Amino acid sequence: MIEQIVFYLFAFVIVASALAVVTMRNIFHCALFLILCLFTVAGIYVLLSAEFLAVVQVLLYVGAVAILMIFAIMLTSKLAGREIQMSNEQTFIGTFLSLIMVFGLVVSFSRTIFRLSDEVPPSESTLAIGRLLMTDYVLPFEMISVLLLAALIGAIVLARREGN
Amino acid sequence: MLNNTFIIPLLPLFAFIVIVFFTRWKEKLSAGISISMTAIGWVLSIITMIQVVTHQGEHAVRIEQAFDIINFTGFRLELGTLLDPLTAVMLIVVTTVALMVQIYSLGYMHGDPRFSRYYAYLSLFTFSMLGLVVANNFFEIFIFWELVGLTSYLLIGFWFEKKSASDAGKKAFITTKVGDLGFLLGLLIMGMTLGTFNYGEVFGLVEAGAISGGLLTLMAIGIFCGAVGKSAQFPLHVWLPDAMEGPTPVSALIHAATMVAAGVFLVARCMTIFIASPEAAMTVAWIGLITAFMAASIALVQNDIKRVLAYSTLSQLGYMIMALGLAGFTAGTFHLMTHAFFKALLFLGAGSVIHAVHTNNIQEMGGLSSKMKTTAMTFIIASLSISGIFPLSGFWSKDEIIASAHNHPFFMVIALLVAFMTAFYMFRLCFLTFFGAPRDQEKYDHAHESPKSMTMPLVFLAVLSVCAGWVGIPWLKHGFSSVVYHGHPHHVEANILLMIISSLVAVSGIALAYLMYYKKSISAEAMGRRFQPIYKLLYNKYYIDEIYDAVIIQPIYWTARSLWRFDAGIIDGLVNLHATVTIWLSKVKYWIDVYIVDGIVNGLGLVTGAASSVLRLIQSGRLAHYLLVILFGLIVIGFLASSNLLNWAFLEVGIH
Amino acid sequence: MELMHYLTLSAILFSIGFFGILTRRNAIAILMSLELMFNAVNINLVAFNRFINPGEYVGQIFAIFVVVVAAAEATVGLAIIILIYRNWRSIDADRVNLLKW
Amino acid sequence: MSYSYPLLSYIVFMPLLGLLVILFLNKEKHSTIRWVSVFFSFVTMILTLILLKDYNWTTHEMQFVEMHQWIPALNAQYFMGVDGISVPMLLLTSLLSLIAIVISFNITKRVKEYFVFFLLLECGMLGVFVSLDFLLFYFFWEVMLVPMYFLIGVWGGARREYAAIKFFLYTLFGSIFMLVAILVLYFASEPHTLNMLEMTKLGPSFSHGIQVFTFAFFFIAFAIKVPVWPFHTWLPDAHVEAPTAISIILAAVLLKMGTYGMLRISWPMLPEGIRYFSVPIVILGVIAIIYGALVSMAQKDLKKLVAYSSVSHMGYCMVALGAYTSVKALAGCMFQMISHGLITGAMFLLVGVLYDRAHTREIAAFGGIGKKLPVYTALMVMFSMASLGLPGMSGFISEFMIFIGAFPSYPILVGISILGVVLTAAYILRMVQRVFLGEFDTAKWGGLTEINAREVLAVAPLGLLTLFIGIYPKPLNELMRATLENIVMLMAR
Repeated sequence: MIEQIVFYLFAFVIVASALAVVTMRNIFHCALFLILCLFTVAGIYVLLSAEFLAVVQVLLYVGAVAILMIFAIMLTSKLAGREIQMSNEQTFIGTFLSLIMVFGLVVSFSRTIFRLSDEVPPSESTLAIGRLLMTDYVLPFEMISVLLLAALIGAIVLARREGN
Repeated sequence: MLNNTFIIPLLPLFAFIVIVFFTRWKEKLSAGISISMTAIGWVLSIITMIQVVTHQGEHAVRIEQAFDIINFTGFRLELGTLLDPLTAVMLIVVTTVALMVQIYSLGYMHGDPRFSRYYAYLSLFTFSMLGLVVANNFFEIFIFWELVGLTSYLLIGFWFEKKSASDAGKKAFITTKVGDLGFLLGLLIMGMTLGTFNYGEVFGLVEAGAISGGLLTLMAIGIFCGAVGKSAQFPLHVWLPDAMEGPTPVSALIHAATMVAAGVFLVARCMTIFIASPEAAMTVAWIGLITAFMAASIALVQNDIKRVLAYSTLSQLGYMIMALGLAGFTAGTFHLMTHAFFKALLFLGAGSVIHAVHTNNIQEMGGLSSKMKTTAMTFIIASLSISGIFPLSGFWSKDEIIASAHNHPFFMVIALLVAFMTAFYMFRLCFLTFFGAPRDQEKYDHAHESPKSMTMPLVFLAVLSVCAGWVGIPWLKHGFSSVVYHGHPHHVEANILLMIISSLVAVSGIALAYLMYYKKSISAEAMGRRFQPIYKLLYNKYYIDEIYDAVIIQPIYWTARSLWRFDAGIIDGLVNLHATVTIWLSKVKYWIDVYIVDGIVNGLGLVTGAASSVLRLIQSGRLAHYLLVILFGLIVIGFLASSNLLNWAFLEVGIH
Repeated sequence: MELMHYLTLSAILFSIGFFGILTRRNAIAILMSLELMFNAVNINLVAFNRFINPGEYVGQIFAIFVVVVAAAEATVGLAIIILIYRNWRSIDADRVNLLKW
Repeated sequence: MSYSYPLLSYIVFMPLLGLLVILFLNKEKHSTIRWVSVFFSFVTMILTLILLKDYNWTTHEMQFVEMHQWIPALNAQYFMGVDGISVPMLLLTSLLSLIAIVISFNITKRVKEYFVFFLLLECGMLGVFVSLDFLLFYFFWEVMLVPMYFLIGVWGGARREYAAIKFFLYTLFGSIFMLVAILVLYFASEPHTLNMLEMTKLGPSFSHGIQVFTFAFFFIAFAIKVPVWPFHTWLPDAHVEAPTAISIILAAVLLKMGTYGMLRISWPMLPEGIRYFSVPIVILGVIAIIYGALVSMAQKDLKKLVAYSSVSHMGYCMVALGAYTSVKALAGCMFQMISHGLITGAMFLLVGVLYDRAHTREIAAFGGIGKKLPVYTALMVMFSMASLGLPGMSGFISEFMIFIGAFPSYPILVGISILGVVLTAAYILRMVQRVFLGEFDTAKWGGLTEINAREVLAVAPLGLLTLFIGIYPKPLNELMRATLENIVMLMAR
């Protein structure tokens, strides 16, 4: 029961803050709502007994990506409340199509029969995930790290000012 | 020493390496190293000789050592040493002359900018020559055979700024190489038929008749070709007179005493083969005779002191070769030894003269005996020796050679004639150089006796020129012939009559020279005019150089140039023609492509272009538009899928 | 809690993200929307993992990968945005129409 | 027989590793790039020395074998191994590559690309000598061509593009014949195989027609590489236009691939073919010897002279290969391949040294250089003498072995080819005389500088090996002996 309440609470916060992200006019506020949304998604992970992922979510998304965004905002817009036009002329059709998409997705989900399992998730997931990452998934894991390196170098190369 | 013969050649090699890599900046030290190494070799050679002579036993000494360098089933090449009396004699000859020449060169080459290099070359030569002498198989002797050729090339062209010197070096190398072709061919026949190069095995097989008839003759003549090239026998003699462009001590060492005698040595080594093949032996004798006569006749009229000596060398080598061809093994090797000493002395004396007057032309000398006493004395001793005057060493050896022709009257007559000519031209040389009035006063005034380092070797060699022959006096019980022999030791019978005849011939030759060039009672010019054609023929050395140039060298150059044009024009032309044709073909295809194939394609392209200029309006370039269309498409597909209008299997995954 | 709830939540979040991409002009905002969509996908993955095969963690591991890829994508994306800003003095995505033929 | 670690792969791909490292270097850092290249080719050489150390000299079996499936559909394998004829070639290749890299230090144009191509070339060359699978062999054979094309075409002399295209197309033309021959053998064998050793076993079972046909095709491919007269005209152009280091590699290694291919593939595999063609091959060899020597004599350009001397010298190899029944001749052929690699490599190196200083190669422009550059002259004269087959140098051993081996089979032809020795002496001595001897023109060449330490260091190993093999050829002889005796046996089937 508690779980359900918590879920709905979280779901509400997620949806509301997500809507705020895509509709607010001040980009800086958008970023703050994004952080809130990501935080709550971490809560959802806890509900799904994926504690490790929750921590990763907080560290990586909230801690890194969101901060990055804020930096980018500060570097690009002249901040201090100067408002630029945030939305384009597609608002109406976009809303319409998004709703159809939600509808379509939910319908197709509900029409699908999943092979649910009654197993209770093991309580200690972090250890198992760590082990799997180092054994079965070591190759993707390494590739991911190479990807990160590449992204890092790419970002530096792109953002570096020529000539100094 | 008998078991360590290999040390003797290695000593000068060591000197060569040390000079080239370490001491070439220090001239005196380089010379010192070179001389001391040769001196050690000389001492060791003498010790070896003593041991060989005092050796007790039924057969002569014969010690062989070797190791493999190539080894396949049934085929080996090896390097090694063979010590027998012949080797021992040659060791003595080579080291003695080399030592004298090296000491002499201290004075002669003094102040030359490439002094150290000169000694390095001399050491390398000494090494090669000693290696040639101690070799125990034909492959090895061939190696050293070529190496002495190389050092000869380097030393003839030592003053390479002079075009004539570098030309002479090249000529020497290539001419001897032609002879070596024959040698190589002989070796190939040997390898094919006998399968070995080892002296002992080869001679054993030859005696056993493993090879016979034409092949044997061919092999023998092939080997002899090597000797012809190296010993400058007719028709490959042309390089030796030119080789006099080298420093005079070099001429003494290489082109008089040792290297040119290598051919004689080789023939002596292969005595068994030549005995087995009488045809080859006869060829050898004839070649020797022709050379002896031809060279002596040319020497009569030459004016360059070194060239006279060079032709004299040719003639004497012809003598030795002839003796060997007539199976006079002991005679040939004996003369080789004595000749080495007195001819080296003659050259060194000539060098001393040239050193004093700075010219080679005997017509510009004269009366030098008063200024250069030692040189003149030793030179005359050597001349007497080569002329065959009793009791100098040349007398004994020349006598044996003439004696070896006792079965062939024609050979004997010509040999005596050559002896006459030898005496004549040697004393023509002596009289023109040392006696009479100076013909070039200025040069005469500057003339002076050479330094001690040059005269000492002269004296030493003069002693040898007198005494070396005494070991071969026929009345001796244990003379030369009882040590150096082929087959069984045979005691040379003293032929008193022959001795008297040859002495008379020699004396008459000297007397004629005396009359013509000292007393001038017979005018040389008048003689020259009277026999004008012969004189010209001799003076121009029978025109052999000119004939070779016209018949061999120019045609080769011509062939080379035309082949080069053929190569660049025809063969390469064909390749390029192929390329050109391909390019031309592709141009044709290009035309077809452009106007026919492409015409159709372009037509299609035009239509497409027109259509796309309309359709391109859709492209707004704005991401949002594109995404909208994507989403729209996605949704349509989703609906189609869910309404089963499309039955795509991948959408069914997970549905059961 | 049922799987369906989570799926619905993720569907909504995904659509919101997509809506953002469609309508926003600010490039940074577009990136933010993209992050929302990633999160929707992750919720989906983790939920399937939880309810279909809880013992295997496949979903969680891929979610981790997605997070990392998203981080990488954000880094590069932001770098590009800064570059664009430098060149155009603007990050209005609608003005960047180089794709136009 | 296999080895605890894949040494051959290490050897072949070590230059490739160096290539990768260089790719990451800044293209302005010339000296770093040079030294990295030196390092990797040096390591390659050390690895080949390790190979030599662990090589078993007593057997003809393949050693250090590596075999993996490569393209199962074709039954192609990643199959490498070495025997007594590939080990010397590997050593030669790795040594000459190192020397060529050292001598390339004076390249200043597009340094990075140069060394990248060079290392790729080295990888290809090494690969050819270890491959035991036709496809792999063909692959490496072609891999080599591309860098060679660029190396000649970009860094070459005045007519470099012509030379590069000529080389490329000519060799490619030959390769196509090889490919056809490989395919014929592939489809003739049952089960289809690309394994050279299997094919060698199967070889004699093919019909006479197939053997003769494929032999001829292989021969064209290899003959172009050697090059056998009359396929030789790419060689003077390529050698002359190529930069010094590439001339060295061309002469020392690439030409040997032709003869290596013959010894590895066509000879033992197709005994009927060699029996059928042996006389024409010897005739071609004799023509090459005499003709190459005569044409050399007419050359005015120093490098072209050396290039044509290569034609002449490789002619000896063909004479030897024609005398297939004699292990002496084949040993002579191997000796000649190695000694020609050492000697001609050094000759090109030295000509390049002179060209760097004088900016001309015209023989007539020089004279009396020996006075100004004694050390250079000594080296050049030494290698000239080696080239004309002076005893005590490796060239003599090889020529002697070839003559002694081939003479019993072809007395007249070998007799003619011996004339080549004199002609060689003639043109070499003419060159030496006109360049180094004679009057020295101080006004014109007073500024020439002596060969420097780096160049001496590069040429020294070649000189030492030439002398060593010339004086004591036994180690090399023992190294190849078992294999060559086996090849002769295979051909007698």
